[in-house]
Amino acid sequence: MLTSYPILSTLIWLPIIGGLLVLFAGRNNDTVAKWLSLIVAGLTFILSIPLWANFNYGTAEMQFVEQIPWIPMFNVQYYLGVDGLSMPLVLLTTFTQVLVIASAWECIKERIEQYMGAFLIMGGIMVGVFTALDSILFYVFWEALLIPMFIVIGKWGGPRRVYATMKFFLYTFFGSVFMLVSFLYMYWQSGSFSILDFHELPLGMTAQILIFLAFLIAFAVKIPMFPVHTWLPDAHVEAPTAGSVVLAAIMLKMGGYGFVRFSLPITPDASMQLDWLVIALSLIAIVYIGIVALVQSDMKKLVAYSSISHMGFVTLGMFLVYDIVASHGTMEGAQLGMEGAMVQMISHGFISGAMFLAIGVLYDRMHTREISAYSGVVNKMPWFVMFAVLFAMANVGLPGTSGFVGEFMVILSSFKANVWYGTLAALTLIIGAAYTLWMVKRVFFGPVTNENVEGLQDLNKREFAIMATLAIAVVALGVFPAPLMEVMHTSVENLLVQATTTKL
Amino acid sequence: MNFVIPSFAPAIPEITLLILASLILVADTFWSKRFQNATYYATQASLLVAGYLVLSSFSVEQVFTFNDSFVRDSFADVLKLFTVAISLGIFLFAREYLAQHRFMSGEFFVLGLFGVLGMFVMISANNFITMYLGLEIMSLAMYAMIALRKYDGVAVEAGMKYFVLGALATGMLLYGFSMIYGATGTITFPEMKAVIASGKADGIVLAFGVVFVVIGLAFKMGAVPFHMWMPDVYHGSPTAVTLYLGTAPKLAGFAMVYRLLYEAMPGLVGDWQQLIIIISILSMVIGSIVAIAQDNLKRMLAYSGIGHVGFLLLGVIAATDDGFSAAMFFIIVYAITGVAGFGMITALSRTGFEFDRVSDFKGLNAKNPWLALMMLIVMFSMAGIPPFVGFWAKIVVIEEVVKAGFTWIAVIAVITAVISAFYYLRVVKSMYFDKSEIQGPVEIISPALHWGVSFVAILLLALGLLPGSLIDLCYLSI
Amino acid sequence: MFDAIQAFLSGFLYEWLAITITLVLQAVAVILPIMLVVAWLTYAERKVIGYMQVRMGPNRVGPIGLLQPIADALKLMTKEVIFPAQSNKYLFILAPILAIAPAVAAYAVIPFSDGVVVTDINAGVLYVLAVSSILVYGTVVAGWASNSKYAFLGALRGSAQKISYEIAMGFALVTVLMIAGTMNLTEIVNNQQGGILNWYLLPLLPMFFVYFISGLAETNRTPFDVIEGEAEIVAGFHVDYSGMTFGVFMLAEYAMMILISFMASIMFLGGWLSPFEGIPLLETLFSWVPQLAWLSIKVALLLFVFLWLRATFPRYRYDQLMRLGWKVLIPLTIVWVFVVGAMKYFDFGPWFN
Amino acid sequence: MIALSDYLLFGAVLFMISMAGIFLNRKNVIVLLMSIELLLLAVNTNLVAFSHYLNDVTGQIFVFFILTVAAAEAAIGLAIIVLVFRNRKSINVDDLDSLKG
Amino acid sequence: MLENYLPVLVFIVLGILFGVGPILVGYLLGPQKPDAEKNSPYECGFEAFEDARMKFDVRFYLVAILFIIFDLEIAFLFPWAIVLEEVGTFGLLAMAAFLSLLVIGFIYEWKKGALEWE
Repeated sequence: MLTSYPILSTLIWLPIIGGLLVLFAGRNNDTVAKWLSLIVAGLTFILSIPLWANFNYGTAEMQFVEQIPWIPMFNVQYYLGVDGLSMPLVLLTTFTQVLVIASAWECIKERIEQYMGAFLIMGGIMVGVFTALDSILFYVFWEALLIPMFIVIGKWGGPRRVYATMKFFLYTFFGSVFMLVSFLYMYWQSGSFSILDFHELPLGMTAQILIFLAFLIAFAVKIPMFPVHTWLPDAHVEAPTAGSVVLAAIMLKMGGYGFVRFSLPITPDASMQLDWLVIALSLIAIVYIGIVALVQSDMKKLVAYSSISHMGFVTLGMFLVYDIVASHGTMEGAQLGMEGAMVQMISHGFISGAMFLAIGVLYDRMHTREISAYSGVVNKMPWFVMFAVLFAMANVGLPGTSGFVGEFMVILSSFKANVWYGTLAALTLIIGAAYTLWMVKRVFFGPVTNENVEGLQDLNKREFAIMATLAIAVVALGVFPAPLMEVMHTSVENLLVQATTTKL
Repeated sequence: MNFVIPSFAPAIPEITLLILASLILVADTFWSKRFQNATYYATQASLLVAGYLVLSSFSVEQVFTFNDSFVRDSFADVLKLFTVAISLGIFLFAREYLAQHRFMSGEFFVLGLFGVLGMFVMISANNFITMYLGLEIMSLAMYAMIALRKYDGVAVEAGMKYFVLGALATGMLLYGFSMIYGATGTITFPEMKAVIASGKADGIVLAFGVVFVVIGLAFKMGAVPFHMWMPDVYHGSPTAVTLYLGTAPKLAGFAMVYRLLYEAMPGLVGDWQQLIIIISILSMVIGSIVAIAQDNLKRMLAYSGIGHVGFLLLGVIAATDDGFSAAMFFIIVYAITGVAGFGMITALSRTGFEFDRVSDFKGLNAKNPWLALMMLIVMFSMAGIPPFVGFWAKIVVIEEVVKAGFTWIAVIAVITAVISAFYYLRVVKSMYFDKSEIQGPVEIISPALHWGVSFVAILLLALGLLPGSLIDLCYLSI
Repeated sequence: MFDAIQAFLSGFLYEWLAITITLVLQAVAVILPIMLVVAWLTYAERKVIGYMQVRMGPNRVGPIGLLQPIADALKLMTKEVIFPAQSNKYLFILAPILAIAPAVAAYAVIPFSDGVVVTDINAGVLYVLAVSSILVYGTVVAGWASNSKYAFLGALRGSAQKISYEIAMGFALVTVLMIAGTMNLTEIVNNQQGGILNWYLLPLLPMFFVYFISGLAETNRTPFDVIEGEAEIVAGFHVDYSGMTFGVFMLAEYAMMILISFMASIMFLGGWLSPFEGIPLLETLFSWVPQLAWLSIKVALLLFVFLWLRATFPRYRYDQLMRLGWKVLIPLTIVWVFVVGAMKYFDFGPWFN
Repeated sequence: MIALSDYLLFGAVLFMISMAGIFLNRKNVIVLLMSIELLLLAVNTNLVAFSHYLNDVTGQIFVFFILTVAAAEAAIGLAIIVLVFRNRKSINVDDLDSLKG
Repeated sequence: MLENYLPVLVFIVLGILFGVGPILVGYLLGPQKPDAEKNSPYECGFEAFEDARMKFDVRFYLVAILFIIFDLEIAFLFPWAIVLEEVGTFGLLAMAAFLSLLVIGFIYEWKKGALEWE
């Protein structure tokens, strides 16, 4: 059954309009602002479920397509649709929204209506990013997202928030403009801004390489990859909890999504030519950033670095395909890597979100994120620690949690490509375990040495509900990842074909 | 000699505007004592009349009159309509400012009206003389407007600077005109085009002429390296005048560029394109970098204006119909954004307090979140961040320059766009993240202004979401 | 006559030299009489005003004082020429020259009777107007060069006054040109042929007065002589001039008076035309009178009015003077331009055909 | 007969002088005004010369317009200079520096 | 045509000579005994207080500015008046429009008091 309403548009515009509504309705009334936001976010999530329910697994074609002319003069269209690659990300977004709104319930005191409104608007825009099939539309959503995020970090963030938010904004903006130029270049070549038309567009090698590099800058900043990652720890540390959650859980995925939607299909030959670059940067991220995470004293920063490290898996998994095809002549292993990368994106969305929420819970009570300020939290907050440890394990990649699935698939695949890749990637299991568990040990266990910790209250009902939901998601994905992979399967196959078919 | 009485019909809006402005000038001296706002309302009414006349005789084909010195086409009509619309906004904002700052004088409006007349003439010019006359009608009105506040030393100094450099620019332009006239033997644009195409004109003289014309244009538009006057003049002028300077004349300036470079000298693309490329790149770079160091918002917006001129010229570089259409769209959007930006400063300034420093905006969100939101829209639109219309403005000109094969210029353009985003963000930062240094609530002067500012800012958003028809309009009119 | 001289000279001289010498002779033939008139105009002025004020006027030097101007000239020549210490020497000398040179040069185009004119250029009116405008520089430069407050104030007032009235004068001339359709002075006169009614005096009567009043102001004559108002600013712009430098200013003033009278006669009073033209009896009766005589009579009459006004009118205050110029004369002339335009449109009277 | 190029050269010299006047002059604003007039004269020279050699009257008409407008411009310029003087008690170009930075 | 102007040149030269000549004569004939008192600028017998190039009423500027404008209008009227016959009714009307604008400016000046001296 196809839905009778334009489901994707609804998912985009409902939160945006709702957010504007919250801005006005909740001006002097926090309660209205909170509940209205929650209702909007919840409704959005509920409305997004049919996306999964009605999804056609058997095709790599775009589904739920909406297509109307937007700027006829330039052939820009309001063109939406999802396939197996983007649909899970849409769901992840709508799902996270609810948690984010709920998490801000009590900890934001100042101008809560703006805060809630900003997050709702962000939610709509992020759905837009994942569903846009017109490159200009995609770019509009991509950039528009910066505005609310800029405000959220700058206004409700920590002490160095202005620096962090400026850095965040300018880095991302800087990266994306090159993408815009390549869109314009391709429009000139093809006469269309449709991403699907770009997939078919034949391009010369030089053009491909330049476009690939432009995309690389844009997505590498967003994901973020090694040399351009420095905005992320700053932004994460200074952002309010919900901001960090959105950043880590969804915005980073936009970079990964960009690679599979743009780089690989549009510039397959350049990707093949330059895959060593991405792989090298990914491995550096996995190993080096993991080590950096080890020495962090701030919990949020630690999780931020761990995010970078984990996102390294995503890019690694995506670009292994060429080595595998080169050495084995088959795409089986490549499929594994690619799907692993996709799963890793979803699962990291849950896990990092959960980690940041957990840190947020502590921060709300203690107003510090220094690891050294905590000890023996388990004694005062047993429920909380139970969830937190679960998430930490997932972050490490313990079997049975979602973190395991993605990482395992990518590592397997990388062994297939090159033993050294595999070895280096596998190292992360050790490093990740080291920094995560060390933090767990120092924060949650041990004796209570601090009188502030002494006064900690365990989770209230709201927090419990959030944590529990996430825990279920993490475990469910860990033990039963098949539905997710089924959704992706056809699309990933199609993607691999596109990525390995030369355009020259 | 026999005189053929020309057809006045195409110039009816200009003629009407001239008559009305003259009448208001005289009437103002009679009624200004008793009815303070009479001139204001009369001015707005005149603009509406002029707008109606343009609209009611909207012309899709080229009509020439006055011995081919005046042309009426859809390009002219569209630009005129926007000139009128933008001027309406300018005067709306300016009135409150003038009242607050105690220099409510009918001259401001009358001069403004004459300036609009000059813009109309420029837009419709079809030969050098008409172009020159229009330019001067506009410029002279503006010189006077800047120095209108007689006892304000800074404003007068700004007027002086603008006058000297404006006159210099005009001189350069004229020098170029004389060369081109000498080489082609005509001052009428279509004939000039034909003569140049026939290859009969002396190439060296023409090249000289083109160089001077481009320099003159660059001066008038405030493009680097002829931009020195812009920050000083924008800064020194009373904000209401800055509002005027920074918006509507840009449309006319663009019309001048179009008529001169494209309608008259398309055959010399090779000569002027290189110059424009250099000017454009320099403008974008200087405009974006130097603005960072400015604390005065008007100064900052002046540099931003310089940068925007650089972007505008991207469309000119393309030297195609589409390129100029893109530039036209860009400049219309810029003018609207300018009205919103300067209008915001105008709206917030009070007696004895200009509200034109970036630091004055600190904590605006805490005091008046609605206005802060509006200003945020304006700033992001100027920065070219979607979904605001400024983004489309930038993207169309960049698209045209890419199409023309200058992808590397597009890359420079987007990098400067990123740099310039920094200083727009500074304003947003001040409003949202900083604590106010000024005690007391932010008063907006009147509901009319409040709604005016809101209308323009929301227009930026609305056009950003649905830019299609405006883009179509611009592309169909050239 | 001059053609004969030229022909004679070119017999043994270079062509250009012959032409130049002839021209110089012509010029001298024009300028010398004018200068003599100037000299005795000063005498006449004192006599006329004297009689109007019931006193004798000069009567010692020569019979009834007729040689007085010569005595005056000799006196001025033997006086010391003082250069004030703080003055700008070059400008100080330049000022009187700037005053006299245009007053003399303007006579190059004045026709004294039909065909008797040094050069009959077709932009005669324009030339006279242009040259006489230079006069104002004499005033300004004199006031500036003296570096004295009185002189400076006098110069400022003088220049403001002159340029103000020059506008009215210009407009008045325009109305003449509108009827005449030419700027050639000879043609202007010839266009007035056909009796006194054909003179431009009638349709342009107000303009005649405007022109004459402006002429008074241009030459700083009473009642518009605030520029040298001795009660306030002593002798105005030439307070620091003495001896012959002062004398040159005087020469210039009187030469200008005569020029104004010539122009007014030519443009409004039919120049050398007889007033009895077209009147059956009188025309023949006076046909023996040479054209030059008619013109001279007209000029003399106007000059007499100059003197008469001086004797009868008190001096205007400066604000009154400016008001008269800007608020009466200029509006009047503008209106009259419209009136003449209308006359032209309706081919009114004998003046338009 | 004077060649066209001589006129143009003359115009160019006038142009250069006026440029020098504008950019080198640091003392007096009035000189700026005069330089601008000179610039327009250079233009007029060019136009009249071209007009003569092209046997086309348009150039001279143009000159008429330029002269008129130049006068209006000078009027406004003078007015502004008067205002500057009243506010600053000086018309020194270097004193016009309150608008820096 | 241009030779018509040669006499004009001669007259100008003569005019200048008429200025220079008498001054020269006066200079030669008159005594030369300058002294400080005699050479001081006339100041009603007092010492000069200050520089004579003083500030003066701004109205003089105003007059100058107005003069520029009006004189130019006249410059336009001259050629027009000469060819009135040829330009016909259209020429008349065009100039009427032109003058009307001038009149409007004039009324404005008047009402604004630019023509008031006191």
